[in-house]
Amino acid sequence: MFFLSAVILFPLLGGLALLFFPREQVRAIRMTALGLALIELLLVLGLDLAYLQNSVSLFSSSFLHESWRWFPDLGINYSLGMDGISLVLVSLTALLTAICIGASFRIESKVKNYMAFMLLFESGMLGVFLASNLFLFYIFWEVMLIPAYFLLGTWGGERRIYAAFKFVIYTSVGSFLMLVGIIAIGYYHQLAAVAAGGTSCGYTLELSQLLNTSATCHGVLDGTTQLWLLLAFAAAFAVKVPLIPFHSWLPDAYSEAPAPVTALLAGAMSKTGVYGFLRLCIPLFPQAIHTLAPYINVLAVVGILYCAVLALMQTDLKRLLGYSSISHLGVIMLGLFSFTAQGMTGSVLQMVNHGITTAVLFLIAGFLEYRTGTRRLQDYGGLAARIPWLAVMMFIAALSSLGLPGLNSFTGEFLSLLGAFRANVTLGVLGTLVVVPAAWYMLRFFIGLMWGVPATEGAVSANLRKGGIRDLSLGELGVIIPLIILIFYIGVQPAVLTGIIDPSVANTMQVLSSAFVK
Amino acid sequence: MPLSAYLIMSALLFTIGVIGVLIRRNPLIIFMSIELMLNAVNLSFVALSHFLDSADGQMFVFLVLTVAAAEVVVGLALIVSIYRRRHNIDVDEMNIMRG
Amino acid sequence: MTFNYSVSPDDWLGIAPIVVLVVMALVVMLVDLVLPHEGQRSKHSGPANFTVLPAVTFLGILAAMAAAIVLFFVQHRAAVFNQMVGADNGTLYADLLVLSAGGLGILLSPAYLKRLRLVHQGEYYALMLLAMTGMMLMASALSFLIVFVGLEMFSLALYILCSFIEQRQMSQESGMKYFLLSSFASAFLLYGIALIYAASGRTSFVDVQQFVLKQGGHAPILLLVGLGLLTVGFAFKVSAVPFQTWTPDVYQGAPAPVTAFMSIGTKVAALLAFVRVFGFVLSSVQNDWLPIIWTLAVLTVLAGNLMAISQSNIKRMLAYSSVAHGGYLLIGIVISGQAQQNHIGASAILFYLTCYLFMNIGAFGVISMLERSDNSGYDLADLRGLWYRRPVLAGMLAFFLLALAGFPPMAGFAGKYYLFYSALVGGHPELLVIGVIASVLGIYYYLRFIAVMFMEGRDTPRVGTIPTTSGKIPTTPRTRVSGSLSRPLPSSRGGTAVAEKPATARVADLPVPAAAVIENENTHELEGWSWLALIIAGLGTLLVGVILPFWLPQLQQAAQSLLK
Amino acid sequence: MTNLSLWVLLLPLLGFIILGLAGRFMPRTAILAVGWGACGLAFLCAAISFFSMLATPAAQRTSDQVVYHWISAGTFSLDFGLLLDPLSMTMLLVVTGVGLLIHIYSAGYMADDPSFWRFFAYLNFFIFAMVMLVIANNFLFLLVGWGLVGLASYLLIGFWYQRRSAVAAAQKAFVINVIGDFGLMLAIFLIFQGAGRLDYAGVLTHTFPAATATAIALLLFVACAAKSAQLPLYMWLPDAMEGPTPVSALIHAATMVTAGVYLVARAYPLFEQSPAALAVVAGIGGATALFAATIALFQLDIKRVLAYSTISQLGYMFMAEGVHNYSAGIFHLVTHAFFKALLFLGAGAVIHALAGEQDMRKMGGLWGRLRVTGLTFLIASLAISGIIPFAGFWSKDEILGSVLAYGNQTGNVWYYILWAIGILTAGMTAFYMFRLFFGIFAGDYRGASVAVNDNTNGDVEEQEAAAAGHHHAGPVRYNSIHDVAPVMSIPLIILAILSVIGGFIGSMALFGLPNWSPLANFLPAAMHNHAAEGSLTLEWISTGLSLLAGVLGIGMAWRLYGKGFAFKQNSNPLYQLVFHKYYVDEILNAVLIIPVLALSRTLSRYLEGDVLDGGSRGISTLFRGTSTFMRRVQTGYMRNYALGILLGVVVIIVYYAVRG
Repeated sequence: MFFLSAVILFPLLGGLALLFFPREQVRAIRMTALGLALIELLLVLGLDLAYLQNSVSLFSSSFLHESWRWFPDLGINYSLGMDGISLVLVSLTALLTAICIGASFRIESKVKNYMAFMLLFESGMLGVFLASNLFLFYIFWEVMLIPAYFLLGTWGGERRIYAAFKFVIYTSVGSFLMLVGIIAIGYYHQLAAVAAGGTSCGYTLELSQLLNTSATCHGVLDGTTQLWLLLAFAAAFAVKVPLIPFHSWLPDAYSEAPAPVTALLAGAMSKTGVYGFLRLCIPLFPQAIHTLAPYINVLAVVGILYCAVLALMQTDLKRLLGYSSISHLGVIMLGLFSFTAQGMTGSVLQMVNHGITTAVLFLIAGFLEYRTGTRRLQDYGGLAARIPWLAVMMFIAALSSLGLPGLNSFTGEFLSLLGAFRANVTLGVLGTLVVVPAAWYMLRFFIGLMWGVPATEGAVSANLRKGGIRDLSLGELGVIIPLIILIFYIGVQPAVLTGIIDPSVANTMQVLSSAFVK
Repeated sequence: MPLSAYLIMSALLFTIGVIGVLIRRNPLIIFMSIELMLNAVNLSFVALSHFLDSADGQMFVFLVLTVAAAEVVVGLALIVSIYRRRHNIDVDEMNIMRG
Repeated sequence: MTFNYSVSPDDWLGIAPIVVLVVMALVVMLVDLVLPHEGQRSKHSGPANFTVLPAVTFLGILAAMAAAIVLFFVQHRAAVFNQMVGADNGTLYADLLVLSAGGLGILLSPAYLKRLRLVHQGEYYALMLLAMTGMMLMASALSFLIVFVGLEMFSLALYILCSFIEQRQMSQESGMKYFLLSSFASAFLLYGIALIYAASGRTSFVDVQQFVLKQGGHAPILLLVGLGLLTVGFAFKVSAVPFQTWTPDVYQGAPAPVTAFMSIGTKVAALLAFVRVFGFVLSSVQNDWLPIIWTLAVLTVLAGNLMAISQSNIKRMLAYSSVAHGGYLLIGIVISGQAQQNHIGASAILFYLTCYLFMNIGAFGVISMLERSDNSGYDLADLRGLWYRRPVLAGMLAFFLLALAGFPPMAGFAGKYYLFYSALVGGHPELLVIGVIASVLGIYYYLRFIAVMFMEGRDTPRVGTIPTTSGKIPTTPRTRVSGSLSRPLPSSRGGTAVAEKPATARVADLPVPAAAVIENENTHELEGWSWLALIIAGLGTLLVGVILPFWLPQLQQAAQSLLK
Repeated sequence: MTNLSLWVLLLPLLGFIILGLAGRFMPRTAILAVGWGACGLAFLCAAISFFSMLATPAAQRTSDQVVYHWISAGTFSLDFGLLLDPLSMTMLLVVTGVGLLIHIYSAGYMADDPSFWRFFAYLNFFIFAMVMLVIANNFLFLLVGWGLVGLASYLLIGFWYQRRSAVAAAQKAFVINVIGDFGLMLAIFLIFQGAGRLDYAGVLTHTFPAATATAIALLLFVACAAKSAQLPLYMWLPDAMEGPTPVSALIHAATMVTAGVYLVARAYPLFEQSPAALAVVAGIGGATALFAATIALFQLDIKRVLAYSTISQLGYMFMAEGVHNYSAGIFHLVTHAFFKALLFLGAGAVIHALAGEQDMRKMGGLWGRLRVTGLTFLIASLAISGIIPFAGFWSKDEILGSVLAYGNQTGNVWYYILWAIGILTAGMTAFYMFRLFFGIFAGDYRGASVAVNDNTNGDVEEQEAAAAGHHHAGPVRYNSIHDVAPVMSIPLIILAILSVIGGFIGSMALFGLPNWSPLANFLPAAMHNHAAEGSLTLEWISTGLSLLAGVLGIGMAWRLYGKGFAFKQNSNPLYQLVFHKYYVDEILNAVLIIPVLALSRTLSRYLEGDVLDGGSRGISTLFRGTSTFMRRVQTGYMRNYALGILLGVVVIIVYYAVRG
């Protein structure tokens, strides 16, 4: 009965407990944090098993569904639920958090708070993926923001404060608009339900009721209302994903945050935006989403190509990866808004893949920055001979990122683009075109760092002269290897994930089509 | 005299009080102007009480008088305290805090 | 002219909390006399006063709270003293709010008073209790008479409390400004009452309501002008724009615990009267007053948030933020005028006040622990890297600021949520949108202070801990005080992004942290009180935010009783 | 049989994994054991499968085996399966067979390289990828193989990753190949949209609407053009010569670049549905054949000559497929694999012997020192020049014959022109091959004495190369040149034998043996019975002319270079144009690369920096400015405050007065 709550609250409570450690026990704090994250990962694995044992849908009352009355008058309940889509994203989050905490052992200042914030961040994201009440969803949505703000602003690079501010303001504008939408949707749903004859229908924020899955109180919003509400919701998600032109916070945030945090931001947090579109926008506003989808698709395609082109000439490691991340998220959005089974399944699959791949890339960028103290591409070069293992890991991740067939990203990207192509040939073709610049900039990135001859001046050569740059340590390998294994495994055996995702996507599509028929 | 005469008188007094507050720089005078405003209202109350045949207005007057007395105490104490510290009680000098 | 006056025990029961407070105020003054005094001049309080007096005061508040809580369960009349004083659940709820604010303010006081070497302990605590009495009286008023009495009662107490630090010019200036402007505004209020009296011939709310109901939805001009002047009086206390001007100056100059207390208490008192008058007495003519209140609310929300952006002094920033929060509360008034939905607006106000109480007092509480005797120590530059010096305090402040900014799951979000919900249900979706947009501005300035505390000065050494062990501190108290007083006023006004002063300059300026440390040392044994207050405020902020839902039904009923 | 085919796939992968993870710590013999073993066993498995396939009746030779379920999404469901039919069998034999020989050869060629293990790991990986490409039973895994061979090619071109030119070439190769992947992906999308499935069995029997079929076929051909270096996507292949020579032999001559030919043959039912697309295939093939041959005429780098020759020969293959004679294309693929691999390995032997020298101007007279190499190189040159009875003659003859017959059948003059191009190209091929042969082996050794103004390799690159410990260690004295070790010469000899006899698996109809055509009979009949059947006379005309062209080309080369190669500057603009490869790289750079990069820089600076970031800053400045302005109201003067209050009062009262 408390399984989902346990999954969400464990990191939170663990993080709070961590605050009571003596400040000097840095090692103990780190190990405890890692231990907590690993236990959480085990919990989530348990959840995976439980789900696979008895496949449930979002609102089916099973032990993977919780609902506690909180304030029924305002439609506020503590409701958690899950389906395959949530499951894979929860698993991704738990995995990445554990990995990123493991990768954060180099953080020296305020270790305790850092770890606590990481765990709190995890709680927030898990909550977003599991909440099935809009109020609760919003709470977790914001709970996610605060630790990200602190992690970015406190432990980040030189321009961290500017980056953190920009991040928070952009996100807040979006999420406050979503708050308007949330408050309003319950009200308008109530009005619609009352108009439809349900005199005793109250204000509700329960997702199951808003989706009219319950027996009573069916309220179908009219097109205009849907559109306005959708825009309010979409504002929050579009910033989080981000869709261009709402992405301006991302390059700053990603490049300034400490690498493990960036990995988590890019790997897991950006997925909450897409998840919001998938879980809320599409089923709640089926008509309006059809109106809006073409625009979103165009934004996605423009973003895909625009950011790919931008990534070509970036001089900052993490900025380059940031733009590449936006570009890839465009593919995810394109797949999602194709409203085809392939596109949507591919989109969810690609969320997982993108999470894994981006995390590896950012972590490796962090390892390099730690070794050399610079993020400028020009300073690097010819490192493959010095740090072969790091080069190999980075190469694998780069290949995955550019969508090499046989690795994980290819599976999701292929399905997404297939769906997009089926929905709209032009957009599909333009979206698919991204593979060319993607290959170009990723190879430029890899080659610029690892191949060629070492730069003769700059921080890297100084480090090389001073005592060399070390290859991956065992700890770093331990952090990276699980993700690398997943890169291969998902590439070879994506059915493991699609088998989970596909039925849930089918449910969403059913909601979409049935509502549209009405 | 009709009620309106009292009320107009009261309004005039009140306005004089307001202007006094606005244009004087000495807190004592400002304070006196405020007292004038209060008493202008008192005039209205008394007149109204009489013409409406209601005791409420008179009760008000008593209370306002009491309050005004209390305000005098507090206000003078404040002014004295400020004078002790600055040897100057000009309200236009009191703008350390602004913005 | 007939005049009936009869008092029964029931009447006294109805105002039991007020009675308790008044008695306790007298007791406190008596105890102050009895307690031993130090030195030649009797006004110097002895050490015992620092604990005994607040303890007595706090006990008094607890007793009043107990009385209020008991009244919830004991059968009593909803309106006592000839329908002049309300004793309904809504009023009791407001009483509890005032008492909580006062109680937290009292808890914050001992350490502060000791640090600032304020000696008039008995007066301070007695005045706090009397201010609370006035606030409760105004909140429970069912007649314009009581409104005025209550208002003047707490105002008088607050004038003195604001200027309580006699050696500090800012404090005196604060008291003076408050005194003059507040008296000025009360004169308008009084005149408004007189005009309403002139129009309706009544001063009791019920009677005036009856009169207004007969007007057929459109009030006579005399009443309207009276209404306008009344609005001014209330708006002044709520610090609505353009009547907010006094707020930042008074909040900045007043002692931090007083600021903490008055920022809530005044609002509770004024808003309760406000909502009673507008949501209840005048709701049938809401078309007349709605545009004014609507404009006030929108102006206040926008201007309050906007003006807070460029503040570099956290006390002033919080003052402007409290202006903005006052604006949110005015949204509640707008809604309360809506027929059928009055109780929603009123309950939104009550709930918002509850939320605001804990987080605002928490924030001012932290400041009260940072404030130095020359009224500095809370500037952007002083807060720089606070997390690295006093992590818990910085964490608390960040927590309260985040709550004020409206981040869930803290109280600020719950309050805003319910308020905005009410705005929508009450037929004012535009207020929902405006309020939300203004909140984004709020995020900007709250987070700016957090950024300064947490994200700047990462590399500065922990100055706070070094001087305590080094023993380089001057020893006589006199030099300490004057030493910190002679420090030039912080002038980092017009700050751009975040604190623009380089960290090194601040660190090199050693006397400042040293002074801060001494003050901390002196008051160490009393800081427990402050910490207790902060913990209560923190827990309150969190719990109110999380348990919002369980509470609201009762609150709505209470709000309904408020308007009956 | 099918289990064995899985092993053909898995053994090289296993070899790659072992070498990749542990190769660094393994002795050379162990590396060779794994590397050779993986490829050899794969070849063995392929050979056994081949013989067991021969033993089964022709109708049952196709085996389609599902290995596992790969993915499912809605109606899209795909299994990974192995398709073993005569076509993939032929490819498997070529890939693993030639691959094995090159593995063996590489042991000698790469003996001195510090990254010996890495090389074999990559080679094994390539074999795995290529086997995946040819053995997959659906288009998606074809794409997987397609991408992975591209990766292998990238890794092997950039094997000496410290050389800037190698790195650039690798990147170029990969990116252009990705353009091909792009085409293939789109083709797959269209196929799925039309057929609802991706496995060959389903797709190739499905009839698409004409427009869709054309689109699919053309998109597939985009992929083919990129992978097989056809116009306009050929630019990467000459640059790919930066890789070690065995790599050029294996990937960029014998196997990977022929993937396009394989794909067209594999998807021939789709191409059959679209005559237009086939015409494009033939046209591009012919154009590429001629175009590349002209460039090859004047190249100085021996590997680049071979590279352009490869492009040209691939053009022939597409020409054959363009006239429906898929099996002729495959036939030329096989024979080309033999003699072109041989040519590259021979060139590699020369380069090895000369310590990394690739410039023809610094060679000459090596016949005396490199007897085995010279002899095998001569055989290969004769084979590629189409001299009877070497392998190239038979396959090229069949192609030209089909083109002429097709032209005759359709009466379309373009096919006659195509045929003429083929004949012309054959002559040019013979010319440049023997120019190359004479340049290397005839005349006097020019290496130690001549200081040639080198315009292909700059000094900087040589320094970089020195850092890599390989490539061009300086001129070698003639007397110290030795022929290669047996480990390298044995593969040469085997390939030479194959180049001699390899042609006999083709059709002998010309010589009165109408039933002798082992390869064509082995491949499905549908792959060549769409081809036009020309009369024997036509065949003879074509054969005679192509033979004549070949002999003429050799004769011209003998006249010009028989006494040794001498480089002369020539200011003829046409010569300059061809010599500089039609300036294609420069044009591409100026038209595409530089503008895109400039666009990126501009967008990054102005749109990202000024507009978006600047906009955010601007809004924040705006609010701060407003705030600062509004603060001025707060003067600190009590009387101003009172005035403010009064103003509020007046406004409210006026409002009520006006309203009331």
